[in-house]
Amino acid sequence: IEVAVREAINQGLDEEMGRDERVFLMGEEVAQYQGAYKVTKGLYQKYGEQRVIDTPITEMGFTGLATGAAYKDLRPVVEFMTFNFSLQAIDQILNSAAKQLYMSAGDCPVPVVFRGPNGAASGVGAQHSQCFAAWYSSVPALKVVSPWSSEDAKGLIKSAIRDPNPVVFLENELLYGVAFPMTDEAQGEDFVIPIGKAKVEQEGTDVSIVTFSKMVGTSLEAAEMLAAQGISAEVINLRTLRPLDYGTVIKSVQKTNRLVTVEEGWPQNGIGADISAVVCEEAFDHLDAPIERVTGADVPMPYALNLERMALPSKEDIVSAVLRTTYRSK
Amino acid sequence: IEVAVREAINQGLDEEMGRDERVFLMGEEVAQYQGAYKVTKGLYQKYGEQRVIDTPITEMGFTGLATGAAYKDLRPVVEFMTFNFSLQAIDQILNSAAKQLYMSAGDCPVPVVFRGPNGAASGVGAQHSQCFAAWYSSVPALKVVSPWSSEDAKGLIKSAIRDPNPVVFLENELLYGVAFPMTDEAQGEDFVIPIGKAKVEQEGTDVSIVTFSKMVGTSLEAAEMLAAQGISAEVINLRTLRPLDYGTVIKSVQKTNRLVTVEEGWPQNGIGADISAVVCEEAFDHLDAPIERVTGADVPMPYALNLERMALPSKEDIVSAVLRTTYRSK
Amino acid sequence: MSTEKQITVPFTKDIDTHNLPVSLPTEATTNREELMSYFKLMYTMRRMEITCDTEYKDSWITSYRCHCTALARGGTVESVFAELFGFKEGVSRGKGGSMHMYNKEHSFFGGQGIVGAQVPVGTGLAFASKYSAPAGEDTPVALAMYGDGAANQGQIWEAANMASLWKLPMIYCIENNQYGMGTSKERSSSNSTYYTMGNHIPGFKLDGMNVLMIREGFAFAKDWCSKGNGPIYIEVDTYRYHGHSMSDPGTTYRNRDEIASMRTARDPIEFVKNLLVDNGLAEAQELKDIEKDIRKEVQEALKKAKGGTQPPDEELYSNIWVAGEKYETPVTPGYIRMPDRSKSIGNIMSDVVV
Amino acid sequence: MSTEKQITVPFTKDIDTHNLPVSLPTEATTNREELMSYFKLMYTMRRMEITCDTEYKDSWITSYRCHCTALARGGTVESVFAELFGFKEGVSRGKGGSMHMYNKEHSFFGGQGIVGAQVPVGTGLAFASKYSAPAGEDTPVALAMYGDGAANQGQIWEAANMASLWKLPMIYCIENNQYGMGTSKERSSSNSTYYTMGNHIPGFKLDGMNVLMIREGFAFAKDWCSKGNGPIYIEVDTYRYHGHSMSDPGTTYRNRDEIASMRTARDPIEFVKNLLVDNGLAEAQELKDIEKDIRKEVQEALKKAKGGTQPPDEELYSNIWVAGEKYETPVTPGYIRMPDRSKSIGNIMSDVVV
Ligand SMILES: Cc1ncc(C[n+]2csc(CCOP(=O)(O)OP(=O)(O)O)c2C)c(N)n1
Ligand SMILES: Cc1ncc(C[n+]2csc(CCOP(=O)(O)OP(=O)(O)O)c2C)c(N)n1
Ligand SMILES: [Mg+2]
Ligand SMILES: [Mg+2]
Repeated sequence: IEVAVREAINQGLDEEMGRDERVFLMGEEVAQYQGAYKVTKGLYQKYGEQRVIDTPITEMGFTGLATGAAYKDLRPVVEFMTFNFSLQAIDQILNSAAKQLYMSAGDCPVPVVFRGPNGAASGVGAQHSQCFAAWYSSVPALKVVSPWSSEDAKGLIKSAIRDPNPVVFLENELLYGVAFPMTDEAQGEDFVIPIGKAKVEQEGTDVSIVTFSKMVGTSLEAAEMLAAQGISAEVINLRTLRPLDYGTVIKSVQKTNRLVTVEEGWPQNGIGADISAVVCEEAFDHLDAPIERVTGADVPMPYALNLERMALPSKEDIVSAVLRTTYRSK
Repeated sequence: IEVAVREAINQGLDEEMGRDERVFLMGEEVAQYQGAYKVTKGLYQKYGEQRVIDTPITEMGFTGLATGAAYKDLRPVVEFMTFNFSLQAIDQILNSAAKQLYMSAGDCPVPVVFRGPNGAASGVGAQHSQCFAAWYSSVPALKVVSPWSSEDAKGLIKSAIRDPNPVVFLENELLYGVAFPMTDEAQGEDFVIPIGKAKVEQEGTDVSIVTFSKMVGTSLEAAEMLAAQGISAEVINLRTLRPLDYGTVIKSVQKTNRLVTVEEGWPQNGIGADISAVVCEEAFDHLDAPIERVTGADVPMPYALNLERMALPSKEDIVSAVLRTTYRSK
Repeated sequence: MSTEKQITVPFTKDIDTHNLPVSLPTEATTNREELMSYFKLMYTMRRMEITCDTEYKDSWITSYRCHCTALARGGTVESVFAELFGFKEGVSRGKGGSMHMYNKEHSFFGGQGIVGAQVPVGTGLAFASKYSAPAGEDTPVALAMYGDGAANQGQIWEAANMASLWKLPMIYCIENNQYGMGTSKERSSSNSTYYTMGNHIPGFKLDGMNVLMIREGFAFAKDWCSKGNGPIYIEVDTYRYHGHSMSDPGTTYRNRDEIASMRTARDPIEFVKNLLVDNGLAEAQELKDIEKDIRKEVQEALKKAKGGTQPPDEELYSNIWVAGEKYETPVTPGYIRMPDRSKSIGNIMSDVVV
Repeated sequence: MSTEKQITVPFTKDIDTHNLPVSLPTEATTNREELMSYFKLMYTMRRMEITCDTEYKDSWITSYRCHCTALARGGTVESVFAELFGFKEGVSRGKGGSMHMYNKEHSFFGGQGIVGAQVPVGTGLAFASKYSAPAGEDTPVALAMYGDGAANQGQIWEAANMASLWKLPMIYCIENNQYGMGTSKERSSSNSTYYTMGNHIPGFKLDGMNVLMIREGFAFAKDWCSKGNGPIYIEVDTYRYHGHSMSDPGTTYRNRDEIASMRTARDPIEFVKNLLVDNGLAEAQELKDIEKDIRKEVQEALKKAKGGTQPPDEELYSNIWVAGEKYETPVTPGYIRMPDRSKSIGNIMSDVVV
């Protein structure tokens, strides 16, 4: 059967709320309005206003509040209507949530999940299209997860809620409505996906394409175009950005000897830069060609649809990077 | 003559305030207290309370306020007591300052400078030691500057203030008291250093060490140790992190064929990762060995001095990275 | 004011005030010419929530609800539509979008998509007004508009505190349309008497459906602020007929009766029409004809806007920075990386100094 | 209370209140035993600004001024000193430092170095208290302490709004010591009557130099909040004798006379000593002896703390994450990169699942 990512997250939230009384949801419009993107649909009706809580539009305040509730052993799940608005609250995420366990020498864990759509949606302009994957995943004491498919989404949101550490969970608005096949197992209550493991979505021998979130789909499409040209691409879905599963990436490069990274965020100090640097350090002798990065354009996001399209990676961009690294073109 | 970095910045601020009535300073304790680190010493006495303004401890509010003043053609210079506190205001820096010119299609420039000490000081713990170089320099419409010496500091703060774009100016608390020689020219009112150009602090032939801020000094010390072992290191002081002068770095690598990056910030998605990735893309065939990165440890900053020392790069760390990349050791 | 027949319109309810030692107008005087111009502009905007006769040297900033302000501040209906379509004929040449319209020449600074963020920024406009005002003269004021949902943002208090400490000529205008997205003001705001939210800062509340009360109230506030009395809070009581955004039917969190009763009892355009007709300043038919004309004009503007063109590729990488002291020439950084690195703009080896 | 001789101490000035429909105590009853314990604790803390007899199930959070709270909440003088020295015997084993002391077992949650940030977090402690409280029972309260400088932070208002909407058992306690770092309250706070800053939220102001008034005031607040009345603001009027931090002489922005007059007229320890002596509950010499003893104890704690040891290297990379459902075992991520990559912990190729 097929399940949309929206419903997969909803299922995961529902199951974990049923499993653990300490889990509660808060955020703007998560209750009566059912979520700006309907991810929390039905949960207010099922769990009531004690556990599904509409907040005022005050990100800094409610992020701090959720963090404090986690200090006292509750398991808050905070929805940011989009991660752009987490910028108002990012001091609380870093300084009150992430660093607390370390500063207290282990005395005070902070089991909180921050979730919501991240990165570019469509036609919403510069302030509503930023990707925060690179920023959050640079912070030592956070865990950062970014699912692609419905199985990813369900298995990882459940792991995130059970994790006793602060987890940033980066969803993608344009994937909410996309339906993916879901196994029986994945539909069960016991289905979880471990944080910290990448998934090889498609095996291949000529080049490794390493990516996450919506770009996994785009990369798989690119791989199909490449297959038609006789190039076998291995596509790796990172799933977790911290701790990042460098081992799986390096093993793949040791096999294919060529690497292309793909992300929607800005290039400078991005996820691709990091992977490129680590692979260069750890598997330099296995590289038969320069690593190629495909990234969002190094500009604020424009509103006009034609410009927005130019600013984001397309499957053609991925194909041409692969062709360069496999020497089929300059 | 020798001038401390603190005085160099102070001179630059003083000269630009004298030159342009639109320039004003604001921040916590910049006026009557003379600055938490005395960088603004004497300016309140000289320019009065209209132009040197003590703010309440409300970073989000006064950062927004300064940004609005810049919309209307003033030239605010905002001091963050340390850049750690800019986290409360980072939404305003990105969404109201950086993106405004682009969203308004050129109608509304934002000539504002955000300055203050960045990164680790000494014995202040996790919340007061974060390096923001990688975060800010990932943002397209900002300029990001990080001086090392007194000449850097003076020439670049003057350029930052004259620049009609939002500039993030990352100082270092531990450098404030360090005295550097300053030429007569650098002491003059017309001395400016262009934003966007790196400086080769020391020429060399065997390896390129690319770094910025306090680590320039540490790298030069490492270079001295290396010289004693017969290794000639070229040390590049980036000075500007956006737009980053990749050209100078690449040219150096084309000559030395080996690269080590050095920074105090966290490794994942750091400045070194970016430089490594770009060099790998642009000068792969010139590399005779894997690029090495020396970075801050991937942990929140501990308080204890012995642990803090372990968490930050030392000259020995740089030397051993250079030795590895020049094959003198594993 | 024109020499035409003047009418005096008493306000049916006094203006509620907070911490104000003076009394506010209880009536307004107007005439056909004024009312007709309000009617035309309001009908054109239709969704307009507030208007006031500040001058262009006064600064405005608002939230993502910026279409009408863009219109009032030098824009055209066509350029607003074109921006929505992402066309180069748009107010922001298609680069800003629905939430980001500007007109610096007319002191209109946007267009903020981040709830609350325009309020400290707007306070900075007031700061700049005061900084640059010749001593002894009235200071141009700045106006920041925000919603009842936004009103709880802490940065508003941070800004208001500075405005009060430094006596900035600042009007904080809360457009209270009773709901955030789907959250009613009672559920988001422990104090929903918004004009008192400045604590010790004075404030008052206006009926947003009465354009004359709005005019008098803002005239008072402008005078108060520009004379050095510091900031003021104005709550404007209004309503939103439609859903919050295109995906919101607007009926899950409130009922249709509420909306219908607002339309009949408190419609701001009906109010002006009634004034004109009841005072014998216009014929009902005349107004109907004008409505028809405006509907046609708007339709034509829409049609024209639809015929616009997408911005050229260069717009993707212009206006990232401005050069040197000359604001006029938007420049491109020396090198801009594109998704496909081989299509990047400029040369990475080139001198990047700008 | 003990059966010893009770004395009744009237407050020389009534407690100022804001939006409170009830009246607050005008005097306190106490005895030798209580006063002696206050005296000893206060003298030990010396820089203590506030004390109150909340129980351990009530939660505390404060700013970087956390040394005394750490002491009151289960810490020892020695462990506080050891933390300052960055030794493993410290409250946070040398990893937190001066600003970061905690004691979760005693419901003390730090130790915040970021001005204002502890206030929403503290409100979350109150949220958790209420979430977990058995229906019908009094709810344990949470207390967040912050300074007069911090009081202007917008996030405090954001938190208080939610506390008021959701009737959280929350005490907002402003330690008004008249200055931020060097900025006096009049220059930082347009409303420096801090106990009114919750707007519609009730509040009152206590003399921070009078430990009995503090006791009565907090007892009232605790009762008020735990009974479901929502949050309350308490302003505690106090003073800081020393500079703000070690680098501040503390005399550039205020004068020595101000400090001296505070010491003589309003010293909180002198107040308790006088009560004891004037009421015949203790001899002056007895108190002098106790002071001498405490000075000696503190000196000894200092000496002992100085003999501590630096934390072992492993502390650098422990406590980054906790594992699974069992909080007790701090774990290390599979791989931690060190400045010299070759010295990194773990293996980059290993399974990083934790
Ligand atoms: C910081 C932030 N959080 C959330 C949003 C998403 N959002 C956009 S409008 C809105 C509701 C605003 O309500 P109100 O202030 O009453 O304005 P109205 O739309 O009613 O005019 C929300 C939650 C945002 N843009 N910015
Ligand atoms: C967000 C933030 N901004 C600035 C600082 C630096 N700082 C530390 S303490 C302080 C003054 C605080 O004054 P107040 O709240 O009155 O507390 P007091 O020290 O007087 O108890 C400042 C500005 C900080 N720690 N956090
Ligand atoms: Mg509203
Ligand atoms: Mg204080």
